[in-house]
Amino acid sequence: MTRENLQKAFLTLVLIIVFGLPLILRSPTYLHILVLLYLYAYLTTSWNLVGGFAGVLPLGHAAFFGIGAYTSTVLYVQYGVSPWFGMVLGGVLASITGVMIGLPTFKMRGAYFALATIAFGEGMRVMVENIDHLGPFNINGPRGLQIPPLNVGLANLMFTNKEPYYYIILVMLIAVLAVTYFISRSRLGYYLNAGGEEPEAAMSLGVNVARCKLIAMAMSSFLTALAGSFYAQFSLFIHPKSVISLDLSFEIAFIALIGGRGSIVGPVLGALLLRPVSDFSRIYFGATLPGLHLIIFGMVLILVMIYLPRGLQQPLTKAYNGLLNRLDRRSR
Amino acid sequence: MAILELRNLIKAFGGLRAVDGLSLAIEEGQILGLIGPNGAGKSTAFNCIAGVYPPSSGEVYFCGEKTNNQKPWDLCRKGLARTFQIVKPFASKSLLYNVMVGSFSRTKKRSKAEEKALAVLKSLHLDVKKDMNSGNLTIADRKKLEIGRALATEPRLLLLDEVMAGLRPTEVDEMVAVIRNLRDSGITIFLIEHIMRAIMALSDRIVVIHYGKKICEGTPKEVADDERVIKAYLGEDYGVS
Amino acid sequence: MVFILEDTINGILMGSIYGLTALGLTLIFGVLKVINFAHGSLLMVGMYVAYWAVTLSGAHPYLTLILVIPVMYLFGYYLQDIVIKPIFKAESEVREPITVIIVTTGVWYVLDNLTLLIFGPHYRTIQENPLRGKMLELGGMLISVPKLWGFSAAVLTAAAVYLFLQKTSMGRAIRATSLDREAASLMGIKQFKIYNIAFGIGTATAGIAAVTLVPFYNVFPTVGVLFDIKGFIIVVLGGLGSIGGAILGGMIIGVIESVGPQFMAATWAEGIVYGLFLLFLFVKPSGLFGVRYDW
Amino acid sequence: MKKPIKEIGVCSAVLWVLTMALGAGSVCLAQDKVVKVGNIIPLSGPSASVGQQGKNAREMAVEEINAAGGIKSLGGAKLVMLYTDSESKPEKGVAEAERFINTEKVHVLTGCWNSAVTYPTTAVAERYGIPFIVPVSVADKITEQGFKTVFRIAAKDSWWTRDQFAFLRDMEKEFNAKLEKIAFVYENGDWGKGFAEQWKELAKKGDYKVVLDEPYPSTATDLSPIVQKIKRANPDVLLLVSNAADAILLTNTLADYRVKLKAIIGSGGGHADPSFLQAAGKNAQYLFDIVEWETDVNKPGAKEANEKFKSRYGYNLAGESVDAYLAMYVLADAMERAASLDPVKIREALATTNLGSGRGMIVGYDAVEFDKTGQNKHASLVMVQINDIGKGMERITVWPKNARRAGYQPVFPMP
Repeated sequence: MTRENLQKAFLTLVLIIVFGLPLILRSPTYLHILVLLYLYAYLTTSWNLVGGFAGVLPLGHAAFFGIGAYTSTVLYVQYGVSPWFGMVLGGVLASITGVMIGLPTFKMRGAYFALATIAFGEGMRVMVENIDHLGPFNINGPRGLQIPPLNVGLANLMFTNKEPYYYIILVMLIAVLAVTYFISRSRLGYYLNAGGEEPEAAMSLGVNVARCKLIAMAMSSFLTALAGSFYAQFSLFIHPKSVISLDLSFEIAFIALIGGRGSIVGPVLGALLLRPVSDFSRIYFGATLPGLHLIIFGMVLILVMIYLPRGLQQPLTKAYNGLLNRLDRRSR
Repeated sequence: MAILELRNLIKAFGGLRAVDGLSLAIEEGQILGLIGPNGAGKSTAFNCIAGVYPPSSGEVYFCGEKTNNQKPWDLCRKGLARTFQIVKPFASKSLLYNVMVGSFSRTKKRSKAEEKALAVLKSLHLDVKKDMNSGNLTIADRKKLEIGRALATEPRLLLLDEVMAGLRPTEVDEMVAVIRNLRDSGITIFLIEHIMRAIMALSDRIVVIHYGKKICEGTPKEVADDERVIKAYLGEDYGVS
Repeated sequence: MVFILEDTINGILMGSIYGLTALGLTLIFGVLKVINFAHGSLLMVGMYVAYWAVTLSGAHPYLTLILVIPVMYLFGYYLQDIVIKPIFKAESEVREPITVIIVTTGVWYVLDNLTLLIFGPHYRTIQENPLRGKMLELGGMLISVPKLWGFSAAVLTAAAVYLFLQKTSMGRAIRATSLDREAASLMGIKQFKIYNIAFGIGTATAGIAAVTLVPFYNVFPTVGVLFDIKGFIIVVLGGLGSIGGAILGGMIIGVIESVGPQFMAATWAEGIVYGLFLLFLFVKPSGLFGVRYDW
Repeated sequence: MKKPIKEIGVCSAVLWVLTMALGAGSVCLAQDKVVKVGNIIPLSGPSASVGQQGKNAREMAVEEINAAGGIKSLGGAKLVMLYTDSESKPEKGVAEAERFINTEKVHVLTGCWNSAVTYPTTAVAERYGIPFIVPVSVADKITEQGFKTVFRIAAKDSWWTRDQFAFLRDMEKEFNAKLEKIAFVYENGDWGKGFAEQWKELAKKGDYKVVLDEPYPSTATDLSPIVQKIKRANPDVLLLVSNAADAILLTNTLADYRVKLKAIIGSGGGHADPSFLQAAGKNAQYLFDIVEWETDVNKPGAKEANEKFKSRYGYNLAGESVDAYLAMYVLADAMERAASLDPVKIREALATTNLGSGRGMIVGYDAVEFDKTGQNKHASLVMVQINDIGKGMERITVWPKNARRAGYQPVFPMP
């Protein structure tokens, strides 16, 4: 087998496994954990368009997640509009917000940008917590919104089993990975990377850096909002402190940096490490000593960054390449 | 027709006039050298031409069009390319990647951009290193890469900002040859340089500036004999280095 | 009118304490060029140190500064030396190593939860201390005495740090490193030693802030988080890296928080702070005293 | 440019390993007959204090129940407690509920204190038909979602607010003082907003004049602006909903600014936190607080239970912890009658609960009995006053009058 075929075979194998997983893994607990894992991988991949390729560190993506969650929920609960439609509308709204916030902030450098986006996210949360009614829409301030679990079905993006959620988020994840893959190979991808690394050089080479970043921001916020709507339908309860939280914005950035910023598999790898660490340390240690699981989580962050500052992606890609090479050689 | 013309260009930062009433013109196909002591305002003039910042007053004409407030990326599409005094490679990316960023300014298609970039790398004898990380290059190769990226945008006018600084003598010779080739291929070149040997050998005409003002202009020979120039460079012995 | 004045004074006093909590943040940013997300947790650690020092010794809270400042300095010094320095070494060519943000966040999680583990979730205040509940009456206005002390501590600390940076050779070395770390190391300044010291000083100022808070504020494991976001806003408002800017930025936030609620719900005043912050970023992103393009 | 494909390959390799690990973990072990109880409570983060109290109380109750022979109708089956940390986050609560039900196969769930966590977790339990006992989470909505498996021990917020006003009326009568102006100050969350909405109605009915209606962020670092607002509105009565940190800060700041009020009435939570009395000290004197339970309640066994609790954990039982304590006895009683581990049977047994005696019944009311919505019908509240009658600051029951501590004369209005 040639190298290329090996890779194709590998990819096919992975796809078979992830699609077949629910058939073997019947436990809703693990499906639930996996759905959240994919959700975070999806969110981080979307974030990566700005945070990875465009070389800035946005720490307010929870705001877009919240826009998506609130838009679809308000429309569905109060007007009976299908969450699929609310999802798209939320995406568009988030996109507009993203561009509006990107216009002034992309001029800023590093730390300022990070802090500005934190303020944007937190400001959004405070707004939602202060507003009970936004025109005809009841967003219920700090008390959050519940989605009554009636009318189960694909049209309402609501199911009693975990499997449909699993497949929907899996397809979303694969789609967003594909989008990132194609963008990374397109002119936009090159321009984003160039503008992120050396903006002045990029500009002299014909790159309108600000515009590229805005395009990336529009896409990233759109995709993030879709996940917000999905999450709302998955958990059936949203409130400002959970969907527009700083914790969420931070966790997305953690996953990206732990996995490897700007690489395509980075977010997936980061989610594969951090989500289980977070879930299983809570499960095993959460009740024994208070806070121990968060200490473990913090230690993992510190240690990975000290020993692998470029993220997990680097050594794993190397190992994978080594493996492919060996297989390749042996088959010849 | 002059491809680039500056008329009474002034750029002030606060009270300091970095460029003070500079006028000059470059004919198509020429090599124009810009020299002057450190802090004379050479790079500032380049930045004004390339659209990094707008001039405080005066005019910049590129191909007969006033381009005072145009942005660098627009100027690039019109055929103006540049290099930076301090090289700015996209350090985490390969050489090919770096050059492709430039060639994407003429095409949207990846395959075409790649083809063009490979051709440029080949012309600079960098094709063997195309997959190397540009952060790991020697200084000479980095400078060449800067030129390569600029060339990939298919410029009519190329601004070269000290592409020979820090090179060894043999590397300087190589670079001089590269620049001559570029001119022969029809690209107009405007260069800032400190290495007198190179600039004397290359330039058709030379402009000397000091404290942002033009103090002398002429052929290399005329400039080298000018008293004001020698004064401005007090202590700097041309021909050496 | 007297109300507004009273609220403004309270805002300035409380705000200067916010400024003091943010002083270390801005100093560390100025030198290391990284945002220290663990700063709130360092403040929390300082509060626990001060709390126990006062409770066990029964001394005047401000007397415990003798203990708190060196302890916090050493804590910061070695935290940077052991945990953060390796990142700088690994990412030496990056100007603003973003990975440090993750590491400091990790430190935040570890410190907060370690405190929870050791001291439990209880809320503590120092019952018997000479500052507690003291109010100054001034023409019908009530002014909090512990906050007045805090204000003085904030101004004095800022002045001391400023003078230290301007007048001493160590201060000059720190400033040189903050301007250009390559050039500074060429001149024989040990970059990482400077980082340790700057981090130590930043942590020590958090300790001073902790001492000013302890007489009238609760101590509990997550107390740092409350001051964290506020600190970020303050340092950007004042200009990242600016000592005076931090105090002034703190005062602005303090006044908005104090006067704002008299005209609207307090929850909206919180929103105003973020709004103003974003507005400020758009209009003058370098902050009140920041350098325009350097940071 | 085959790199991205390569990268995808890498990620899938890791995914594969991980799923294998997960699969291995999900193998269940056969066990003796036990009743598994999953408890989802905040053990870290801002609500860690309440979570810890709840955990301690549950532990004490379960130890007692197991020591007394467990569930006899199930052959002496022991109650086995599983705890998990919600971190006060709904998404963690939901994930843990899923895990408890599907992987740990718990028979009953309890939790979650934060209403925002309780809503979605009870929904999970409802979907699987697993009984869910809510010791404390006061939002009315929790038992009004039409869920069949949710049972709440604590009173709901409309009862809390109702009793706060009833108390006020009674005190006015008793002490012949008419209070008119009333102010509401509450944390800007589900809990505070819920209370405030009902206060507004009750104030209108009771003919009180609302002079201030002020939510505040419970993350506030300085509450003097709020206190100034209270002072300037000059109310007679101040009604509060606060978490622990802000309750302490607010009480101290009120004292600092010498705000003179005729009555301050808390709503449990932060005001009932064991740290509150220690941290607020003298400043808390004369403050009224509504709670489910107090140490001086006139009920056999209450004193002993509190002594035992205090010697073990260093602080008194409070409303929150007593509800958790009682919840375990309610569960034991239901299990005894269900004589089965079938969730349907347990649910039925819980629905027909009428627990009037036993070690757990140290609450002020006579019995635990659930109405159709799963709300404990008899849950009642008492009003305490914080005062020093010679043994330092303590909480003294003053209302209803028949529960008032013998010999104590409430101080009303505040001097």
